[in-house]
Amino acid sequence: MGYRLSTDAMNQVLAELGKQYAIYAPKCYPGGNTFSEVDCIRYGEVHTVEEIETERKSDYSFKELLLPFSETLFFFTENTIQEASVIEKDMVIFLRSCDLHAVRRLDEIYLRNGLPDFYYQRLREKVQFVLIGCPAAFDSCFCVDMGTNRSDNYDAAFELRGGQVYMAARHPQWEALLRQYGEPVEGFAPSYVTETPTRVSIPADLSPAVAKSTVWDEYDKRCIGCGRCNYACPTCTCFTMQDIYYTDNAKAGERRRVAASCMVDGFTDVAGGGSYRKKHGERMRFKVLHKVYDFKQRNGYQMCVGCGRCDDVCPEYISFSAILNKLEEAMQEVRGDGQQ
Amino acid sequence: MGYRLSTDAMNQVLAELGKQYAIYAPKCYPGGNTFSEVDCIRYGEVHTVEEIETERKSDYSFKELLLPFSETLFFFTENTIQEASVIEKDMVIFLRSCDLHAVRRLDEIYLRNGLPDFYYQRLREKVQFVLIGCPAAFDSCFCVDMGTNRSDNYDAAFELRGGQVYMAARHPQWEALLRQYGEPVEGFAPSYVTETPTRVSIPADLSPAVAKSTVWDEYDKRCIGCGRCNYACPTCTCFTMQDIYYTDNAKAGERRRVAASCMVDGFTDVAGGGSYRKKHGERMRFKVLHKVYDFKQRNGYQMCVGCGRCDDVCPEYISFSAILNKLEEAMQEVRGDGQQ
Amino acid sequence: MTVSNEYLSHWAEIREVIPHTAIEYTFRMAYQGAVQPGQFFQVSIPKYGEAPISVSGIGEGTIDLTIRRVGRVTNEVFERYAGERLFLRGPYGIGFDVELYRGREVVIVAGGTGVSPVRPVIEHFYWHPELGRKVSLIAGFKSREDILFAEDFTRWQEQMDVILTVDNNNGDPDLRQGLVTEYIPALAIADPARAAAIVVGPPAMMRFSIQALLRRGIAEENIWVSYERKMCCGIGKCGHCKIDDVYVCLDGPVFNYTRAKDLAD
Amino acid sequence: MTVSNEYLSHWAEIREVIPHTAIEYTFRMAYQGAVQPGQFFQVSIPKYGEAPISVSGIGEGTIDLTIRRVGRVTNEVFERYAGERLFLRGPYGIGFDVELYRGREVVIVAGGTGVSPVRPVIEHFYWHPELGRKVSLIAGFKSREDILFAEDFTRWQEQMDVILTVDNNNGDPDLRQGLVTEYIPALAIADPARAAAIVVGPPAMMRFSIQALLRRGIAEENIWVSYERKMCCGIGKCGHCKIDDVYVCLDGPVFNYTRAKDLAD
Amino acid sequence: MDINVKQVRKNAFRVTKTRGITASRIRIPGGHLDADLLPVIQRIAQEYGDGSIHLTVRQGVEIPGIRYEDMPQVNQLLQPLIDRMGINQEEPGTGYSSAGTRNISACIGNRVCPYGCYDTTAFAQRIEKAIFPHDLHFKIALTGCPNDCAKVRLHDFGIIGMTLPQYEKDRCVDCRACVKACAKKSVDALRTVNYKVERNHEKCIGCGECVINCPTRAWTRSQEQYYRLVLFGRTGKRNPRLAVDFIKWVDEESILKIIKNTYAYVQAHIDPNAPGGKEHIGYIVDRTGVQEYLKWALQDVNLPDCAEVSSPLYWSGLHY
Amino acid sequence: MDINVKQVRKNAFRVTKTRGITASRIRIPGGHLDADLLPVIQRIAQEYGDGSIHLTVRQGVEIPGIRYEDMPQVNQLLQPLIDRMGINQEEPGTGYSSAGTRNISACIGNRVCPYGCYDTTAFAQRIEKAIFPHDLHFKIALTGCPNDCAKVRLHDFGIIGMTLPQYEKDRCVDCRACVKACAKKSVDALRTVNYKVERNHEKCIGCGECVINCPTRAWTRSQEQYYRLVLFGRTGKRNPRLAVDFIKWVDEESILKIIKNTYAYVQAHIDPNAPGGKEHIGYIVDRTGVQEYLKWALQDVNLPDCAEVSSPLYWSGLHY
Repeated sequence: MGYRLSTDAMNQVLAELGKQYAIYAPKCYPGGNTFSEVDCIRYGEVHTVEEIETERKSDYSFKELLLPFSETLFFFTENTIQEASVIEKDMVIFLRSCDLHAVRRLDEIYLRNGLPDFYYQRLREKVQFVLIGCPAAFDSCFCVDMGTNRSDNYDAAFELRGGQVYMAARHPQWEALLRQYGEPVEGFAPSYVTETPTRVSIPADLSPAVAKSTVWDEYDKRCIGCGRCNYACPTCTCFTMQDIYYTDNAKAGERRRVAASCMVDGFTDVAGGGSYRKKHGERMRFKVLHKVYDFKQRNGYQMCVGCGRCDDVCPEYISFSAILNKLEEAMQEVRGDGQQ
Repeated sequence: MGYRLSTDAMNQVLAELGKQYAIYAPKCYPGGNTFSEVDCIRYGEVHTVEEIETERKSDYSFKELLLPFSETLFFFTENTIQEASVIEKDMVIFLRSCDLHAVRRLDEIYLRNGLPDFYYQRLREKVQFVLIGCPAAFDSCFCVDMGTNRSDNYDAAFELRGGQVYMAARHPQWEALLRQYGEPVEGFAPSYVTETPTRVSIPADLSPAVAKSTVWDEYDKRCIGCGRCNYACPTCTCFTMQDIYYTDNAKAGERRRVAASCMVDGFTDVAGGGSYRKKHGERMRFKVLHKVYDFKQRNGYQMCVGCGRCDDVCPEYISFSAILNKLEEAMQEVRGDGQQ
Repeated sequence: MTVSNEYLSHWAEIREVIPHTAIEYTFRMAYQGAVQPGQFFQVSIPKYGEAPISVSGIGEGTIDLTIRRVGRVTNEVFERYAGERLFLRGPYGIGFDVELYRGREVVIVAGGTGVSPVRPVIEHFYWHPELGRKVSLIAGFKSREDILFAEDFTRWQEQMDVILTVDNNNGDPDLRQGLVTEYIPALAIADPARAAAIVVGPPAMMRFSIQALLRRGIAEENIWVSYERKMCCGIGKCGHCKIDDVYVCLDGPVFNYTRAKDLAD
Repeated sequence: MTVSNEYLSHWAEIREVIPHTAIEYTFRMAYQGAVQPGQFFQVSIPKYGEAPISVSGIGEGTIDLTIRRVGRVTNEVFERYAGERLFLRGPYGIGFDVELYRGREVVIVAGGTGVSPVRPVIEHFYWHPELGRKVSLIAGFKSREDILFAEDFTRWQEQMDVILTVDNNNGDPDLRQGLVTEYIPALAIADPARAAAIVVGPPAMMRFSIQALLRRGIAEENIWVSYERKMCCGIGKCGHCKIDDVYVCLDGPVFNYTRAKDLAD
Repeated sequence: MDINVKQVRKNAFRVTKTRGITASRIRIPGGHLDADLLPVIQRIAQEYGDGSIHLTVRQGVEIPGIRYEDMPQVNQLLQPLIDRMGINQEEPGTGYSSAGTRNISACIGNRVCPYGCYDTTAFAQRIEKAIFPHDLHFKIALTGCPNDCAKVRLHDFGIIGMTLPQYEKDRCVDCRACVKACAKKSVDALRTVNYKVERNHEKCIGCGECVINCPTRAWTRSQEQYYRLVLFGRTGKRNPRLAVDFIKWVDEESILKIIKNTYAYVQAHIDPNAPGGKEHIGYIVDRTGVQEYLKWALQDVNLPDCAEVSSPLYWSGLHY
Repeated sequence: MDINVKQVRKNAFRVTKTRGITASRIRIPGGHLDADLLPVIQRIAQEYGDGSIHLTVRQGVEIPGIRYEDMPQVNQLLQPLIDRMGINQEEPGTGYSSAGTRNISACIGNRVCPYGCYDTTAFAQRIEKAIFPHDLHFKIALTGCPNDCAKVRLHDFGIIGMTLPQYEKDRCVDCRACVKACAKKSVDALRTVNYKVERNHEKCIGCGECVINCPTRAWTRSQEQYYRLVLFGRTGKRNPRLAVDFIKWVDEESILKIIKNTYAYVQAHIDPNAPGGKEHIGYIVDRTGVQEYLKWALQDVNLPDCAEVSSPLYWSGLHY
């Protein structure tokens, strides 16, 4: 059953929810982006509908709520280890379909690939997801081609239509709240994108052999190895451990993990100075195949959810989707098709 | 009788004349003006017709040939005085009607106003004048209103018409030369200007009382007292004496006179630090009345010949002719006419 | 559902510190539990960090961890002495299954610190010669000063074909000179088709050694390699060890060459 | 036609140097020829320059030139002593015609160096009292130290009404105090309508003195002034002395006030 | 031709090297204008000028080849430029009311440039509004960031945009992009301590390289826009010199007030006999002493707490 | 959107702060252009940009608000500007072939300004022809006289016009206008000796004030046009500094050759890892030493006899 609420009513719902939950949604940080007076859209705690940014795509994904950029794992004193504690409240996360699909990828790695991750899991269990209806794709989106344009496994759905809030809830307590503050609407279903300005097609016969293609060479020069694509990606989950002792008292310290990027120098460093994938083109190849080949080999479905954030965030205007569309030709090249 | 000569033929005439005379005419000094790559037209020795600038008005007049900007009068040694010698050759000066009228003013002062001037006179006696026919006035000319547009007291007349030289000579030897190199032309008379773009009218009742007018105040601010108007004027003849001993040997030295300007600081300095006409407006009044009143009072005709050089040369774009045209109003002011 | 926190390490006592070179020591740690040769532990000192270290020896109630002093953690480890403690978690990954080599000729080619992960395999056959057929060991180091487990080599030579080579032996009769690959062609291998080979070392050394072994007729499926990566988690999360669709920490570090050959860094 | 070179000067011997103040000396020059009081000579020292100097005394075969040391030429003149020579040309201009004052009351008002040109007039009536009627002299100087012809004043007082005033007399009973104009109103003039007046000095002093004299009933046509200008030529060429349509060197320096009053600098 | 050249100059026409010919100098504060104004410029150039234009080093437009007689017509035509650029004017249709205070220069700033820390053109326009028309020969220039593409250090007032980098430790992943960028491209004011970054505030010039290079928004810009105000740089014949730092981390309001105060100071102290009425402020300060200048400049200025005022101020440069 | 930003930049488009939006940077060597080209700029701004333009501090025109997709069309439209301005180009219709070497700046020079000692725009265009296109980040500016309105002392090459005053003693009337002007407005290089003027050639900066103020043409300009060449001034974050004097009384040919030589020097010595391929020449000279630079710079340069080469060269400026 769907409900229609005024924004005021919705804010009351949010207030009610706020008693139990910390509510996170894409939010505008005015002037918070790289360049002067450019807003950044990223996840933050919200208390009102107005704070939820629905017009613009978030530059960074919800990912950082489950896998913070920097997360303390343990506190150390001289002889003791103290596990960092988890946030007290439960969490509601507003996200679009692509991101909801990304949650599955995070779960895949953090709950299933090898042993489950303690820190992820204890957070993950606290989270409810509210799907933000997505009536139209942004320029760089290609969710339809990645099959992530539609999601049903939400705890609630949310959409702003003509200044009014439409909600649907699967969570029984929430349903009650909506009934209280809104009026029922027949047949509400969150919008989803059915076509995207950006299209991608991934060759059916894509194989690791594509590594030998010259298609990657371009990125030796173009890519600066900054890692923005990874940090913005809702499915990139690599991290690096850091141990420190505190400046104020070296007897105490902590172990953290921070987000890592396979594009950034140092990612593959091994003891003694060796490293792999020194060239940026190699890193690009590694990342691309991870997103549209390796993960699928391992887990049966594509990792990339087609949100396009990597395209949007790249300071060098390297387009991931454009690379995907070059793979066919690259495969031809390594297969020895085409001109020769 | 007039003659027509090709420029080649005329150059031969000039070559012939050159045996006896140093020939001076307005000449283009490329880049020789105040500002970069601006030509200066001034008097210099010429050997060909082509060197004679007939298209543009000379910035400085012929005056400096008779009254050099700087002229040594005597050389001194320890005990002797040696009069500076005069140039050996005779002199031919090409000039327009206004300037030929100016010669009369120079003569008035240097030959008649008080005792004759030895240096001027000895030069003056060597000079023959060639009138340059003047078919059209320049922008700032007002010779017609000053009655100086036409001259008959030339030794020869010269005009370029359609690439050919037209000459008439009163000097018998020259007549012979022209007959030799040119062909006779009936009825040649040098052109003269009959109207000028600039007009002036000087009040008939102009009197020194005009000094009290406020018309001069404007020039306190506008005039910078640089003296260009005087130095360029063909009728300004003031000078200052300078005695020096040579740097190389103080036992020898010279007495010079250099052109002076009633607009420049120091002109009226007296012993002990006093001076008159400190304000530039006062100097302007002095100069203007000198040119169009005082001289006439003394000599019966106007000093100013209306060549307009003072206007052309003023860096502050002060127009002498514009001042003349303000005199009527200035007289009204001091008479108490008009508004009050 | 509450899961255990795999990132929690446990104190382990240093039983013995065995220096090899100025910057390479073996720490013999008290340890109870099953360990496979080629597996690794995450060794840490709180506030200094954690590093993946291969097991270089498996004893009774001990494991050996041969550590090279190359960074913050290992610097700090080198400040520890017998009787002190290190933090360990693991073992992680898939190691060498010595059962696969039972009764076969085994050629082991190791370079530098690559000797560490294969040492338990060698030891296994050294102490259980009855389980193997013949072990040939080619080990390469930069120089005499870099040789690890020098006494072990002396001991192993009693039973095995051991070729110990350095870049320049400076006339030392105990050492060969040159790359390990140079000694593969002359290696006495009775039945190459059934022989097993283990190759561990720097990437280029591994690549050329495998080529040489293949040329000797050793089958791809009889070659095993071990990959070195700097895992942070050891449990398939941190991503540092991923190669293609493989997580070295989960699917390796030891791979059969049929799998490894397609892996592209 | 060849004209003589009027710019040529002639050597004249310095007969006597009479210092007045530190910077004002009178040079008594050998000179033969007619000179009028108020005329001037062009005095020069070759290589140093030429300057117009009024005649301040006319003697037998001599003229006096009172020179103030103010510049290049006069500095150099001050280096000359009796027996040495200066260059002279002149006399130039129109001076005071003493015949015009014959038998009349004459009021002479002079300020500073303005005393020089009138001195020959005073001397004329001093030595020929029979030619005049009464001479009243008001002379003003800045201070006692600036007084020129001090001894002359003492002498003149014998015969004439002499008022010698300085800006501040500091209690000196021989001197008056204040501007010369202050003493004009009280001047004893028997027949102002026929009296003649001569005014020489700085422009402001002349202007106010003339106003005072006119108020005393002296007629414009009975007032004469002398103008100071720095002539370069002395012969109506150089233009420095021109005022309106008048050349001071030719038409002055001495002007009747009826002419002078309209001249505007 | 009787032309009051002082009025010509004051009216923003130039006395050129060519007799009778002037040039019109169009003010474009901050250098930004709407392209639909270009035909106005073109028309003046083609109807009254020689058909060419010069983009000036102060980002105005100079239209050469105009006859002095045509100044009134040109002034009429200039009106849309004056109106649309919001130039204060004494009387419509009479052109510019002054020319002493020069066009306010600015790099393209944060409207376009990734390095720009503020809207240079808007600030330029605001200053223009506050000070123009004025006959005093002031040169003011704004640059978006410490790269100083506008070369403000050779102006009387150089305004250099700064951002006070905000560091969200929890977003920092120790990629060191900021540390490397700061060392390579800026002043090496960042150090990694315990995998996080420490900024040396004294060294920091507020260029924003850390923000620009940060891949996670651990570094962001301050909401407040700050400036470095540098004083009395100049070119010229005698003593070209760089402006000296006056206030670091100063705000817009204070800058405006200081500029206005400086006008008052110069009016009170300028040599009345300076050639062309121009005396560079630097020489006036030499005469009055820096302390006297500072007394005037800082009158009623409320600096933000973070502002750092340099003292004493010394200029050097070349001496001829 | 897949954009090779290196190519974008090389093609004289800018990577702006706004995602997806570029800006076209039009070269106008010497800042002078025919007004009939303005509609070309207007059309680009209105059809492909945001309708505004920015006159840059280097006297180019920047057209903001262009979509990257529209670069080819904009390049087509730019062609008349490229052709008429005589910009060297690799292929017609493809826009600018390089952007590293910046637009050559120049004050309005002697086409208009009374102080200008030469045609700055023409010399700028000549340099442009000789060096463009080039990817090296060179900034060259020309100013007509030592007033340095173009502020060339913050450029790599600053070219300052000079005239060698010619004195015709016999025209001098000792009015002292030159002496006063030189003392008041320039470097006090003139003295009156025996009523004539003596010029201190060592002090003289060739500004021409003596000529400009001479009422009799006793002082005139030399037929030869001379320059002061100053080197390696810069703005920037780390060490803004004034250019130092390199050669006084140098000629046009030598300057051209020295500039070209400097390109060769930089190509031979630039740090291949410099961020964005940009390393200011000054830092390269710091590394190689000035002598090495001079060896390259003066190779095959035939200086006029009167040229005065400064040595050694020291830069200072501010250090952050």
